[in-house]
Amino acid sequence: MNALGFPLLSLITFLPLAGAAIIASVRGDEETVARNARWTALWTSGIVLLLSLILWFRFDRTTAEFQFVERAVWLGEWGIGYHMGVDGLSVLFVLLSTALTPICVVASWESITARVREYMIAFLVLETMMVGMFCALDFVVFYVFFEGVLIPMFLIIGVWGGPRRVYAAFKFFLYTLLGSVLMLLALIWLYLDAGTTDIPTLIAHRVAPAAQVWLFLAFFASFAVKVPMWPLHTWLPDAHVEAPTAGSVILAGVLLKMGGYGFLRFSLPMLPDASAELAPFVFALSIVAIIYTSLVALAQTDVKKLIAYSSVAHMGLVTLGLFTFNTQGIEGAIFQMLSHGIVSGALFLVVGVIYDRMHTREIAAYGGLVHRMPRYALFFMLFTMASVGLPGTSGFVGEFLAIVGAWQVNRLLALLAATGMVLGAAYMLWLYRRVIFGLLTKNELKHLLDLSPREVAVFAPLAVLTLWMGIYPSSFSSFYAASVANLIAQHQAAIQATRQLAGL
Amino acid sequence: MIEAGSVFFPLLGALVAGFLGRAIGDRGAQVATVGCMTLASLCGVWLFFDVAFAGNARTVELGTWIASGTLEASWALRFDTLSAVMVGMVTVISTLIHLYSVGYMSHDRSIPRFMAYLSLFTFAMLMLVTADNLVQLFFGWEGVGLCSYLLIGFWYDRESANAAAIKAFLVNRVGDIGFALGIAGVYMLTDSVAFDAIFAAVPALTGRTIDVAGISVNAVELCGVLLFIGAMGKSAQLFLHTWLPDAMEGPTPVSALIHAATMVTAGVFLVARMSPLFELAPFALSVVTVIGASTALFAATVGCVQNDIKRVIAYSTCSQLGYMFFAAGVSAYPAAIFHLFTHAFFKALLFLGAGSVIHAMGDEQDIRRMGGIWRKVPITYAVMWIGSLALAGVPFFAGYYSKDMVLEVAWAAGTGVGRYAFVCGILAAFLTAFYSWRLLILTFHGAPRADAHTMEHVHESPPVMTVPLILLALGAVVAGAVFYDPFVGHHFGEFWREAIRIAPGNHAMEAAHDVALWVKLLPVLMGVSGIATAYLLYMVFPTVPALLAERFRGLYLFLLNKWYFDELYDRLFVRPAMRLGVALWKGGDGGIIDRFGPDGLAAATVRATRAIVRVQTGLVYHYAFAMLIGIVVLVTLFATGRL
Amino acid sequence: MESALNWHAAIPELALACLGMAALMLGVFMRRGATLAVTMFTLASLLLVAMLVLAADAPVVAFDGLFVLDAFAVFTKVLVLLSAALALVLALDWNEKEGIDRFEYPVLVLLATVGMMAMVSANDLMSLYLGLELSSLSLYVLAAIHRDDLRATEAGLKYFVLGAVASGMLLYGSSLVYGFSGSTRFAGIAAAIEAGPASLGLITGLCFVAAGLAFKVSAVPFHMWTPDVYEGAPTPVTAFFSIAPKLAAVGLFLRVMTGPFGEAAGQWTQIIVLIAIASMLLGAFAAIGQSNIKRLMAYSSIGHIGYALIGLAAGTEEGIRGVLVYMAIYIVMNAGTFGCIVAMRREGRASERIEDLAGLGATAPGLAFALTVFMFSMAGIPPLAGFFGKFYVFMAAVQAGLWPLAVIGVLASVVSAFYYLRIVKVMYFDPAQPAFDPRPATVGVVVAGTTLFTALFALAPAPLVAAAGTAARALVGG
Amino acid sequence: MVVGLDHYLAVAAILFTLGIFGIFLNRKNVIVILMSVELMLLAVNINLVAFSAALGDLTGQIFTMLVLTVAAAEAAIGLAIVVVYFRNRGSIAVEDIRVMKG
Amino acid sequence: MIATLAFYLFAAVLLASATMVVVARNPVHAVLFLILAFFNASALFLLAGAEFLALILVIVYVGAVAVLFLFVVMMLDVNFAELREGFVRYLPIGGVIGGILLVELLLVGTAWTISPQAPLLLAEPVPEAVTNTRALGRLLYTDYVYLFQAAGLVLLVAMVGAIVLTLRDRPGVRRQNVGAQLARARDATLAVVKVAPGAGLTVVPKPEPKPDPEPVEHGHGGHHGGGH
Repeated sequence: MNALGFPLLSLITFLPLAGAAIIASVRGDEETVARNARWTALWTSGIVLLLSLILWFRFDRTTAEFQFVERAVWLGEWGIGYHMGVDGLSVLFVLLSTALTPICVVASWESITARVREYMIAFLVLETMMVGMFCALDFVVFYVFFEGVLIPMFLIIGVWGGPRRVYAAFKFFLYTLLGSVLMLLALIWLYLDAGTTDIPTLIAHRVAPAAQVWLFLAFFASFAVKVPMWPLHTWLPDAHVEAPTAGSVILAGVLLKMGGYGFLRFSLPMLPDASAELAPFVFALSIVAIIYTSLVALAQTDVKKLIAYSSVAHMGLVTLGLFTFNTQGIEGAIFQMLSHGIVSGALFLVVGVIYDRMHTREIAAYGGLVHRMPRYALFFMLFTMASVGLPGTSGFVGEFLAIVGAWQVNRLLALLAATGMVLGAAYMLWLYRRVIFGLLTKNELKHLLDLSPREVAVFAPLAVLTLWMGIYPSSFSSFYAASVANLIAQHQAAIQATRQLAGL
Repeated sequence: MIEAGSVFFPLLGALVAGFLGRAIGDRGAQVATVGCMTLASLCGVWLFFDVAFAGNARTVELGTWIASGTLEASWALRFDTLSAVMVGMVTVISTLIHLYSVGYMSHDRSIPRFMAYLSLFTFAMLMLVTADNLVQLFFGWEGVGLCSYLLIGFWYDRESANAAAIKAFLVNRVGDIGFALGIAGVYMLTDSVAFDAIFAAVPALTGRTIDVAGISVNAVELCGVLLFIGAMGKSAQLFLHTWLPDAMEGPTPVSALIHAATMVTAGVFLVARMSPLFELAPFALSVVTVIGASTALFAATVGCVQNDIKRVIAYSTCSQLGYMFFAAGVSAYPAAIFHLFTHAFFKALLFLGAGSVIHAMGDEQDIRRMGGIWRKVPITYAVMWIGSLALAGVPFFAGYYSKDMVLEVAWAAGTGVGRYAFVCGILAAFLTAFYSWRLLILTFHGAPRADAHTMEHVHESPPVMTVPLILLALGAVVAGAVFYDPFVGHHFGEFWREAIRIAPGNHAMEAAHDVALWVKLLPVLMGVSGIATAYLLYMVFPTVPALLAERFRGLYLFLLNKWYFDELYDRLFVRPAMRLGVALWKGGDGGIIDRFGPDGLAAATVRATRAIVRVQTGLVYHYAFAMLIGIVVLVTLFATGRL
Repeated sequence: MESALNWHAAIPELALACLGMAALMLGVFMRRGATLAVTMFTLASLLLVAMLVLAADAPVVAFDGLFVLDAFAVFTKVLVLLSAALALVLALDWNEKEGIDRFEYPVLVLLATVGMMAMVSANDLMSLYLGLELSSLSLYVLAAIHRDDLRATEAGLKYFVLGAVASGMLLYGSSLVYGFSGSTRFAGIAAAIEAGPASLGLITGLCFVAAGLAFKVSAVPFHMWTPDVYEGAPTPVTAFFSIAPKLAAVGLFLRVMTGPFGEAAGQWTQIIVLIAIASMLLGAFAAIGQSNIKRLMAYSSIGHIGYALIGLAAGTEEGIRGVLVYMAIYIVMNAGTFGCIVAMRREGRASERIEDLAGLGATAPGLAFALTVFMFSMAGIPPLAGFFGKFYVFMAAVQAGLWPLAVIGVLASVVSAFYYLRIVKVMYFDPAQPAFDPRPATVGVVVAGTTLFTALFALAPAPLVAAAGTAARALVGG
Repeated sequence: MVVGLDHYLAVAAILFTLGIFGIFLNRKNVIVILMSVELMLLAVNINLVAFSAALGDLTGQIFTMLVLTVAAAEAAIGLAIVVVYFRNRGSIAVEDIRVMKG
Repeated sequence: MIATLAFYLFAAVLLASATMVVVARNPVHAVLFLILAFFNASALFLLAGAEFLALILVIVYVGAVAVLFLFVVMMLDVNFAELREGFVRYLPIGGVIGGILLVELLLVGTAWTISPQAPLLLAEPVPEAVTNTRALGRLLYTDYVYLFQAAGLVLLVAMVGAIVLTLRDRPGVRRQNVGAQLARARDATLAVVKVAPGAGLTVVPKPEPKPDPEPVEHGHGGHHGGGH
């Protein structure tokens, strides 16, 4: 087992399912069921969060080794087994998932009134899938969770989503499925090549450089859709816009990270040669993503869509950073993912607040909200600034490090990536201005109420995290520093080995 | 503790006023912020003397901020002479402006918010100047940008204020790209972002080249230029200056504090701070000089025709920043900082004076609708005179010392760009004096052009506003004379110590003391003649300006419209960006990616489905026929496969 | 060649046949409640025989080489028996409500099952043929058993006509194989092929046999009967069709292709690849436009057969194992799905349109959940069981280097996900329709059981995989 | 056997093809299709018998017997289905059998 | 020689009548041609030395199956049908495909080679000095008893299937219930009535008929009622 003496990761992963089972077993009239579902979901996700905090405290930050490892026989197949564990690359994502889920539950407290039971079940199942995916140390287990996410998310978008939810849900599902099935083939190939799907073993396994390119493309198909990278991003605005608020939060907060995490966990360490070879291609797409989607965001008239496009741009920086193969680039990318998880999640919650009140996402329908909702304006400003990448907020650290990383690879790259700083500020500030500032002229806005205590409770932890990550990022980066260093060292060794082979 | 106090008292004030503002009320917020600022300025002044004069330079480490590999940026408070000068100046001026704001903003709806912003700004500015690494400097840099944004857009009901705020932020961000890349570049060269390590490593880097888009360029030069681009944004230098005049949408104390005395000078501070690097980058320095000199002249030309009292001063600020830059550009960083220092006093004074005028005139800012009020606002009138005299470089006022020094070093540098800077500076000096007196005369003298109602209510500001004015006026009078010797005197090196490093070959500072007499006299002459010209045109022959404007209409409009920079940028960047955004959205995402991607595939699938389903006719013989075809194909494949 | 009779190897078949006749007698002589009694008797018989099968010691070759009982046969037979039992349970209530609750129904199911067992144990072209016909004839009758229903009889007619043609092809092929190899025993055929380059006659015979078998598994282009028969036949019959005979036919297909024709694998691999690709694509595309859920399931089953054939195309032990795992899971999912379809009755009438499911998520959350599980599972989304089936066949394909097949397979699975999702969409996203009639307990049990299996398979996939592995090893040798 | 095996096979092949033709070129009624199936089975039987004779092996003849048995059973069931269909539809014209399609 | 000639004759007639089965407009004619085809095939069997099968073909096929066809054709009273345009329309493509198949099959038939292994693989070589019928019988009831039983099951299925599909109980059909008849007591059927003189026969009270002890069940009550 592990140092703790009990299977912590499995517990964190599967406890939400127990909660879901409890919710499913509740009988009674609709009101009772709904109330029970809410509270059970909150308690479950809260307990999971508390349990996951053990990771925060007991995680050994000095090593790149996997920790809290659990193993069990699973498929009966040689080389495929139930294997869980976290290292610096994944532990924070686990925490991100467990932290966002209770927030989502609270955020949905009043805004979801129909089929509350199913909604909460879907969220708890989603939590299991997310956490499991980040904990998985077996590729098949990973894949199971990775794909499994689609099911609850599809339902969340489709059942509780906006008017075009069907289109959005299908697009989301099929798009991401299309990507991941190709990864499945690559996974199988890798299994047959290495004789195992155990991730630590696979990382140590050397794949022939010729095959790496194909595998890389197959992985890429999956992760690039998830990230999403341009031009595979078009599902994202639709899905985000139509999903209910909490769905958007998870989507932006965790699901997009799955792609980046995938690159980090699989593409980079397992396919070092192909990653290096195709890095320019990834760079090109990332740069296009940053500039293109920022420009598109500028043209949006829908609040959520704007934020959705901004996610694409921010994630462009992540992919850019990941493929720089230097400490700053990769650490920046990881930090950017974490930060984006918090900040874009918060921004969707911010949108959700006014959507709950006004039931429109048209920017033009708002204006001058600061007059009625000063507290709201404050939070919105904070998250806007974090999104813009203002130093002192979490958004800056990742963005800055990624640019520093990019600079070391290519100056032009860094310059183009940095244009996102301007464009990002442009669309976010313009959005803020149109929604919050100005005169409060619209009658229907004149009776808006400021944030309720429940809503403040939703935003406060996110705000604290945003500032904490911005002011003292070391408490986060210390988790992954060793792992990233290890990753880079291995990468360089692998490249070196290939060069030597080629030289011979 | 003093060190931390000088920086963090403003933050404390900001937090108290910002979060408890509702609880403690307007008065509470004012007391809290002004109180905190006073404490900070006491610390700041003490530090100024302790560090700059007593030579106790030190760095206080507060903790790690960003650590990624060898990139380690800590939260630290670095006090060397340069920081100490800035800290002292910033805290003092900020305190005065806080105090002034109590009066100026007394009728505003959200006083706590304003005070909080001001204090927050001060905190960010102090973080900037006390940074011991580039990243923390960037933190302060962006922090002041944020506060600038918040304060420009303070009156968020106003569309123009919002637009100006965003503009300020975005233009600054353009510069920040340069800054951020500059940091990246410096880090890559020196493997560190901390100043000491950078400065230690830089000398070894001479001649190192770096590949940029296939072109090999000198690495240090590149970093220098990039950092200077950042400075250009913050200090509103030519091409990135457009935000500054618009920033006057903010309340006047903001203009005084941020857009005159402190924030906009951060660029100059940056160049001075990075002097060890710039000293190894002669090309970058030339760029600094040329841009600075051009800005000085350009802004002065525009300032001559503006009608908004604050905009005139804003262009003046722009122009003076140009002076500072070209001084820095010729390696005379002490001269630049000296001018920065004195400028802070008299420009803050001018702005606050203008604020007092605006206050008196009932929020009127157009000097064409002022005039004839000098008797009613004697203190304001007096301090405006003092400020203008200092600005024009009239002897023995603060500006005289610093501006002359700047022009002398430009000449003394002996380089081509130095000469260019000198010429621009001299011309700008003339224009500066001209527009300053144009402003004074139009504002205070002549026949009243405001309506009677306004005129009736013109009154002197309350003491809470005039006291800071007077104190600043004092500074504007004496700051030059008092600090000339330590800052730029013969032994300036003992004052600045390690804070500023000048390469042995660059001797503009020393040479400035020995320039020809005409070089020393010319600026004064130009200033006086500028004043005279203004007096003639606006006092003696008040009809002439209009005639001139009519006669040289093209030039007039060109100047009035600020060389059409805004329009140019609008055409070049803003509108294309929006159009491109829409095009990429509708055309790129919708028209191409979705149309040929998911939606196209879906449609193709549906078409394929229809075609396939049509085969399923329901007729048995069709089914049997399909089987027949199947078997024939199978057999044929097998049979031919064997051949 | 074994000369011993070894008749004990066929005890399960014999027992089932005798029990079938007993059931027939029971039905004839009982007056009241005959149907229920016979059904129960039949169910008991099926389960008993399943135990007998499990108890039998394999491998045995019996009846002078006509019959073989090996691990593969055991695996397949047990599944066939179980799926027949599931289908019977589903029929209980439905038949009564539709007025076709005749005691011959379970008897025919039982006899068909005997035929299927004979099929998977066939070790000779003749026993193959007889087993096939025994099951087919029963199935023709079952398809038309709702004899007053035009669509049911049309289904029976179409099935019969095309089935007869297919068995004609199979026979013609068998005759050629016999003629050119000199034997009808699988071992003999294999020996003949091994001995030298297979003659044109043998190959043509192989083609015809393959075509006949492809018809039974409803692989493209011999699939045309499937949608019409699935749609027209009474729902429990369709349920039966989609599981037990499918499995038996696949088992037979596997045995024939790897056994007697195993040496000619180089010849037929490409053919199977083509058939598999065509089946996957057709299954994926044609189902999209359907509005009748049974018809949709027909196309879905065609697609699934395409996936299963991937494993055969690989031809390896892993491939066969993949097919068996796939089929086992497929059976459970399909039984469950048809359980849901059987439960689709509104105001006493069966509804089959997909739109009738609208709002099921609100009116019958349990049923909707179950159907959702099945749909996602069929789409191959982990962690549901369907994923593992796909995983194993794709693993075999990749191992065999059949990249085009694998790639087209996964892409087709994405397309097919679309229509599975559509059903989920109708149930959850669309406004609710009136609730369905309360579903009988029997259907509830089947649906619940299959749902649990499908949803929780991921927890312990090893036993099934191991059993399938043993079966596959028995077929293609270690 | 007096004539070569190939002759028998040729006859069977033609007969088989005729049977298949009968199925998909027939538009008249289903019974003719059933008869075509019988022709196909007959072709098979000829094949089997011919092979049996050529090989000197009785298996083919046993097989033929089985085919005959099954064919009879098949005919019975087929005709029964045709009869019930006729009762429902009032026609057994092949082109009328298309309630279900698509 | 004669045998060869006979082969060609029978084969020609066989194929001709088979063609007629397919193209005949009258289904009755088609059935008759089918019978003719069976006869000729039987003759070919004889030529190949399979006497038993030849006779079985005639007896089983002609006697039972073909007659069944005839029976159904007549029962269903199928109209004469025109060759619809479909025939002509599909003839070319159908002809091409069918032609290819035929060519391939003929190729198989003419270019055939029996596997060299074949003689070794023969399961049941034709035994010497035993009649065809006896040889077949010996095989069928020994080694191939499994197939024999299976064939029996097939026939059982056919029987059950045909019955279940076509047998109908017409409600209201009166059936003889032997048991009921025998169980009838005298009292239940006869009533001795004393008729009062002069009262006439107008008021004869009928005995209440007893309820049918075994009401005819719907569905399958009649399988044992005879008729099959």
